[in-house]
Amino acid sequence: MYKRPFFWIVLAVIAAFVLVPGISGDVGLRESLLLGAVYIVLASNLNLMIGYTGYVNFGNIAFFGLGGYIGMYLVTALHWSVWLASAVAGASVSLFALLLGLGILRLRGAYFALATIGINEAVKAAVSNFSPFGGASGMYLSFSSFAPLGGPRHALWIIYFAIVVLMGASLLLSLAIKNSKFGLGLFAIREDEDAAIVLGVRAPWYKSAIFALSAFLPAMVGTLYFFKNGVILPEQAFDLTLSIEAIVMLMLGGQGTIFGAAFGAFVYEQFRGFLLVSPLFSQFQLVVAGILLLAIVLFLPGGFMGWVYRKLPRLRKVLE
Amino acid sequence: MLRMSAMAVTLTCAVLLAAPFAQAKTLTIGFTTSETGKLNADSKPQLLGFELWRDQVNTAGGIKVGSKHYKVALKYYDDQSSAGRVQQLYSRLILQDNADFLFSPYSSGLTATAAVVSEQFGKIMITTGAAEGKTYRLGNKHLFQLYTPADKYLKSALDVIKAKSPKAKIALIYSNDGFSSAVAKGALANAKRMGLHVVFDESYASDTTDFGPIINKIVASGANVLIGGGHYADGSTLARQLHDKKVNLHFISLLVAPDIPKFANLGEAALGVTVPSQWEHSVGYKPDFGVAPSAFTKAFEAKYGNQPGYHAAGGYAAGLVLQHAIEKAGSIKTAAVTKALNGMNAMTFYGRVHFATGAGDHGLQIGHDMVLAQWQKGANNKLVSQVVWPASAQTAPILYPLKTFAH
Amino acid sequence: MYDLVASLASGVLVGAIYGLAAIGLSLIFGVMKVINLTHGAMIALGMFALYFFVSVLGFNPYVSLLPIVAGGFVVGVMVYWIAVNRVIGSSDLMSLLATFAMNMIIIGVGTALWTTSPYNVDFSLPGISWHGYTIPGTQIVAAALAIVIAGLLYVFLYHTRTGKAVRAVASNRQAAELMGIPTRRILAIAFGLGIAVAGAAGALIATLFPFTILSGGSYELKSFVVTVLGGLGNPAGALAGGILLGLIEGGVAPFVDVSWTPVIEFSLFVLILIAFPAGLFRIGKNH
Amino acid sequence: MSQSILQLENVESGYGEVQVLWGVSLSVHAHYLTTVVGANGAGKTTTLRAAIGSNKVWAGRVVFEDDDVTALSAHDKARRGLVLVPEGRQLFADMSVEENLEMGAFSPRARTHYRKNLERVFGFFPRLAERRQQKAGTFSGGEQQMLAVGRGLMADPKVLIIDELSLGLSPLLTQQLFATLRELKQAGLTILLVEQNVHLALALSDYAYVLTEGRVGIEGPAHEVAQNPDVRKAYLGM
Amino acid sequence: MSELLKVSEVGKNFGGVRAVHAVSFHIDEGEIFGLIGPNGAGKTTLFNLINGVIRPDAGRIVFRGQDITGLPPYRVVRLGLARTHQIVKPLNDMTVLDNVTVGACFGAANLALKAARPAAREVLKLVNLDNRADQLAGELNIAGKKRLEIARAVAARPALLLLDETLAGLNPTEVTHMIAVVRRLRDEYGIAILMIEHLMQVIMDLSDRILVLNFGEMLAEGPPAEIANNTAVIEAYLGDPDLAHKILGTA
Repeated sequence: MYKRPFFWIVLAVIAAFVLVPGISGDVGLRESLLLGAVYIVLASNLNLMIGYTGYVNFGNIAFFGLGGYIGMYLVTALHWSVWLASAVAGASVSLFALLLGLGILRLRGAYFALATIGINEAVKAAVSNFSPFGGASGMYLSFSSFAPLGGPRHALWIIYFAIVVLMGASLLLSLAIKNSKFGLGLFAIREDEDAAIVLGVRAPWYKSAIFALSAFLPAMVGTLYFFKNGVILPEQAFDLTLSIEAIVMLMLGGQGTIFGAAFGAFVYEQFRGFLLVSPLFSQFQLVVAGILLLAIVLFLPGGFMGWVYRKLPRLRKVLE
Repeated sequence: MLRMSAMAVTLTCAVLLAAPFAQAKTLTIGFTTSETGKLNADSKPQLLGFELWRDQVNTAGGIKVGSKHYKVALKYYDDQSSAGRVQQLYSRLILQDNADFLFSPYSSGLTATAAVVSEQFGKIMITTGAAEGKTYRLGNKHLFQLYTPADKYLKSALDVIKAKSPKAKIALIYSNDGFSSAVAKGALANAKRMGLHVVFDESYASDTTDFGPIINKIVASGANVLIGGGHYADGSTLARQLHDKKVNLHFISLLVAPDIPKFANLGEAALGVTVPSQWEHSVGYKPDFGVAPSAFTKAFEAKYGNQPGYHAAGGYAAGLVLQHAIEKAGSIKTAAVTKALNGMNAMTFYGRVHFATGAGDHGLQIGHDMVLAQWQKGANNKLVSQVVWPASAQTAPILYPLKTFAH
Repeated sequence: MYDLVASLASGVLVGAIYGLAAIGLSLIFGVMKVINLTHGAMIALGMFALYFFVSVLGFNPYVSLLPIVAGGFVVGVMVYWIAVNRVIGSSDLMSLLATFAMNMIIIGVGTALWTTSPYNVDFSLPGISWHGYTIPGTQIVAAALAIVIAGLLYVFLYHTRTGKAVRAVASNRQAAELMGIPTRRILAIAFGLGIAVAGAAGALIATLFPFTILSGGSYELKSFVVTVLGGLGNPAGALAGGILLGLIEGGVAPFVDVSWTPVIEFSLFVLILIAFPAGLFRIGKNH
Repeated sequence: MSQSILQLENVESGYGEVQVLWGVSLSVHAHYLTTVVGANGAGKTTTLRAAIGSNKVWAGRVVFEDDDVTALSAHDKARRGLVLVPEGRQLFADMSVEENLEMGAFSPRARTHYRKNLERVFGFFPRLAERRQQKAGTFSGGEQQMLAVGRGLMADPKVLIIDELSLGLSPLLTQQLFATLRELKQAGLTILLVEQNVHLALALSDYAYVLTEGRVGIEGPAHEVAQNPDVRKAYLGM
Repeated sequence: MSELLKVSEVGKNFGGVRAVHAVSFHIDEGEIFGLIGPNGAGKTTLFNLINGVIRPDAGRIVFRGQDITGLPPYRVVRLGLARTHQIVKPLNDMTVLDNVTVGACFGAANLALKAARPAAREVLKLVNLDNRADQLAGELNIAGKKRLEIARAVAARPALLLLDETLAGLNPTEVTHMIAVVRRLRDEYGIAILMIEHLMQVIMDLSDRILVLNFGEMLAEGPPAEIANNTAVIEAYLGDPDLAHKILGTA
């Protein structure tokens, strides 16, 4: 993998995410980059489903939320370390996705998309009533939970670096899958599932496997993110709007491309952040974002990378 | 990357340039407010309260610290009713906008999220509209809660029931959200302690619009008083449907919703509904410092053209309490102001303010009491909100039991 | 026992409204295979339109339905030409995102205009009372009107030339074009109709409950459930699906905490989708 | 020779980026039955779709009744009387026989002759009259083809274009449909036909074009084409 | 020669319509077996039944001694039974090479990605597509896509290859080339072939035996010469040369 130029680009991005705020110590920049990194994780793992396999998962945020819940439970109720909690959350949500996938991945197109919306809502409603998870009032983290990481101030830096590492892991996972036999099978499913099956791709298993994989890192990041927030509540964890926004990020950058997913997520975060604090647009940020999205869908359906590839086809080999 | 670091440099320069001016004469208070999203209705009045206070302070020449006078500037962003960017925005308020003090967002969930940042930087945050007690039990040192904690919300309603019909069958129904369930949990414990009879206890999804099924269950339970509710949207819908479905109840007390003046738009459905309120414009508190309740109400009406509810008063009071503590400390240093706040036990237009100082619940409000307000018919049949409980704050006698429907 | 009967009765009445709300979604999906994510926003616009006609202009709420349906149709046709026409025939994702973008725009403008705080149309009618349970008159009229509107839509689709053309386009767009049917215009009409019905549903809901600009969202989710119960793209099934959903809500209420209702609803939704992708009311038909 | 009513002039067309037609020219004369034959993939269906407007014409012209109609949409052409009975029937499966026929007569021009045309269709296909209310999707292949032709006739076509009339039909049904086709021709209707059953098509046609690789290879009066040894060899395998 | 595929009494109905009924035949190793019949006779359905796209209502299919009735296609191809589609199914947004690599990776060959690429290039040479290897499959013309369809199936290293109207739509030069390819597949690679084809001359030349289907049922089976002279076949498949005159006579 290290032979591919893109591998080094990913490493450079990780280094920049670590070094720029790390050296300057700029917490504001860190917060903005952190959200960017979380979005990159969401978008690039969603890309495994939409861009690689051709299945539109509208409820992708359920993985993030469930991961957050499981992790926060392990930290607050069982006093596990946040790292172990995060790993266990990732693994258990992946397992959940695997089982779920064997059921709902029989559906195609709009039916699958609808089912994923339903699952997100069902999980959200169930968690709201599930008292070990605090039900509707969620779970609050005591400040003492930050103590093992050197207090809140220090902890937030460490969590940030950890999320950046998971961001890097997401990008490298995407790259590894793209250049593997597994990835080739997924692309075949995306292009024509029936043809892929006839060519020998064991589609039901492949789809479930990628569904489970695409759940792993978002669930891990979910734990870290809500740990950092100090609070987890159902409506924050299973926010359908964020789920759809993740698709928007992917479209913005160009589905199917790793760089596109990351670029779209980062730009979208910056853009929304800018609208939010800009006195001119703050009242109409939703409208402006909507118009932008509509323009992309109508006039630039390949997203940013689609446009780049058309203008500079040679970049296909570099920016994967 | 290059561009990003360039951006960072520019921002840093801007901050450095702006800093001396900010220090000279202006005190910046930062917070987020829900300009969009579902908390907007509850969050907006709070913002109006902040702004009224700011205007009054500045007109009066600012906050007096020793010999210096500080003008107040409010800096706020939209949190979209969601925690997603709250930490980013509070970091920005602290680091880029150089906020000296902070107010909380609306709601306990957002406040706890913001507190992780404010505590991290050791910034004082006066919370208003964040009633849940557990927010203040996380090991925080710089949070100060203005509201009576959630578990005491329905205490006055239970007092009324105990006094008027101790044998009443109580239905406790509440929105399945953090604040409302905390209120309900507290109420249930209180009712038990007081020997009252809760016959029905159930939550509903917070985005419920059709209360038909749960109302039928209330009827089936034989309950004759109802307490509970949630926020404005569900509470007003519940009140409307209780009326539409002609449920015969002696007494209704709902959280939050009936305190918003728009509640009167429900017309007949609003009549007789009570609300546990942090504050009512008609209360007769004699403040140790700052405006009197009537003066606040008059100023608010003059500026915004409608009566203030308790969210608005809470906003104003947050500013007032902060101002008082700064003036008393004679400093804007966190340690000094914290000390002043820790020592505060005073009556304001908003009621008593006294913060817990123990390690386990630092900043929890322990001095403030709720009142119970009721929508009644006033002159020319217009609905007005009257304080009906406790007797000391009463502006009108309570309507109890309510008019029954003929079936 | 009385409470179960009462719950089922209110369930049927509310269910008819759910059904009406879902018809618009189902019609649009049936004709052009687009899952219209502006649906919730359009329901909310219907609510605010009713508020405008009744509380501002002083119209009778039921009379207001006429201009609301007409206005909804115009808005729908406009949205079709702006956002949907270009993505017809491309992937599901494109139409989902195009309509979601429109949804963001409408909700954004709506929030700026009306904030997200609730509005109430103060209107009531004498109801029917029975053993302490009361069904408000507004609910009965709303359910009746929902069925009437659904019936009118049926008459339009099955007994008018344009309506049949809508069905022809739904059945086989290419063949319809070959028969001289201007299919794009028909698609725009169908979209307009879907929105008009959604608006009407919103208006009827506004006579029952207070609402905010975001209220449409939960009806949109319910509409998904209903369309899956009734068969995606099957408007007649949608009404039946709505009533079924209402019955489920009413039927489970006496036995479990109502806060569990959404869990039951959405789990059922997913299970039915997996077991019968064409919907419950399509079982036994050849498709 | 009668007047030419529809001409394709050097039409090029295809799908996506794949070109199928490389300059097809043909003309359809009034009251003639004109047949296009050729191997699968030679571009027969694409030729019809380009003529009708379902496929974009990349280059060349389509002229109908002396008007250049190249850029018109399919429904506009249908309204002018250029009507295609598509391959695979393409009925409105959820709609009744009568509704299918009614949709055939959607254009304002056809609507004025609705009654007359309906009687004519029922005259040709009495089975359709018997089953007016039945849903088209429940029909057998032969009945569906009858309905497809009937629906095309309801559009009151000036040129009726039929793609693969006998595809997948039994010899008996094929025979019946061709008999009807002959009656239509005798009634003066102008027909453009693509048909796999080359024997039958050529026997019935006035004029024939043989398409090879998106170009017109051979053309001429049908009986001459039928005798052309190249055609026999290439498409009849004998 | 040993028996490779045995189809016994296979049947399938679609909503009451008999698509395939009681079809039985067998194919020996290294054999080229022709399947002909009018459009709609059930030829493609029979292919779908054999490779598992559709589950038969009746009958049994045995391949290399193993019962494969109802096995999903990805298992069937792994056992060495590959197919092409009448309506080609290129993986449009992938390169030509990747398309064929999919075949090599997941078919009976089941190669690792590294080994699959050179194998795929070799197959591309066989069908004369090696100069298009890095082009997107969607950009090929019909003839190119047909060749790609075959290359993908061949890359799976099957023992039996089902070809569904591979020659349709090709020009005479391409047809000649394709015939050579099919011959080489049998002679050099030892792949048995079951082919649906409309070009009578070709199928008569290539096939060892021919099966004729009509309305889902077997009409005839035998060596080409026998089939060519079977009047029932001529009538059903080529159309009765006298039929036209009969019709003209009826008027």
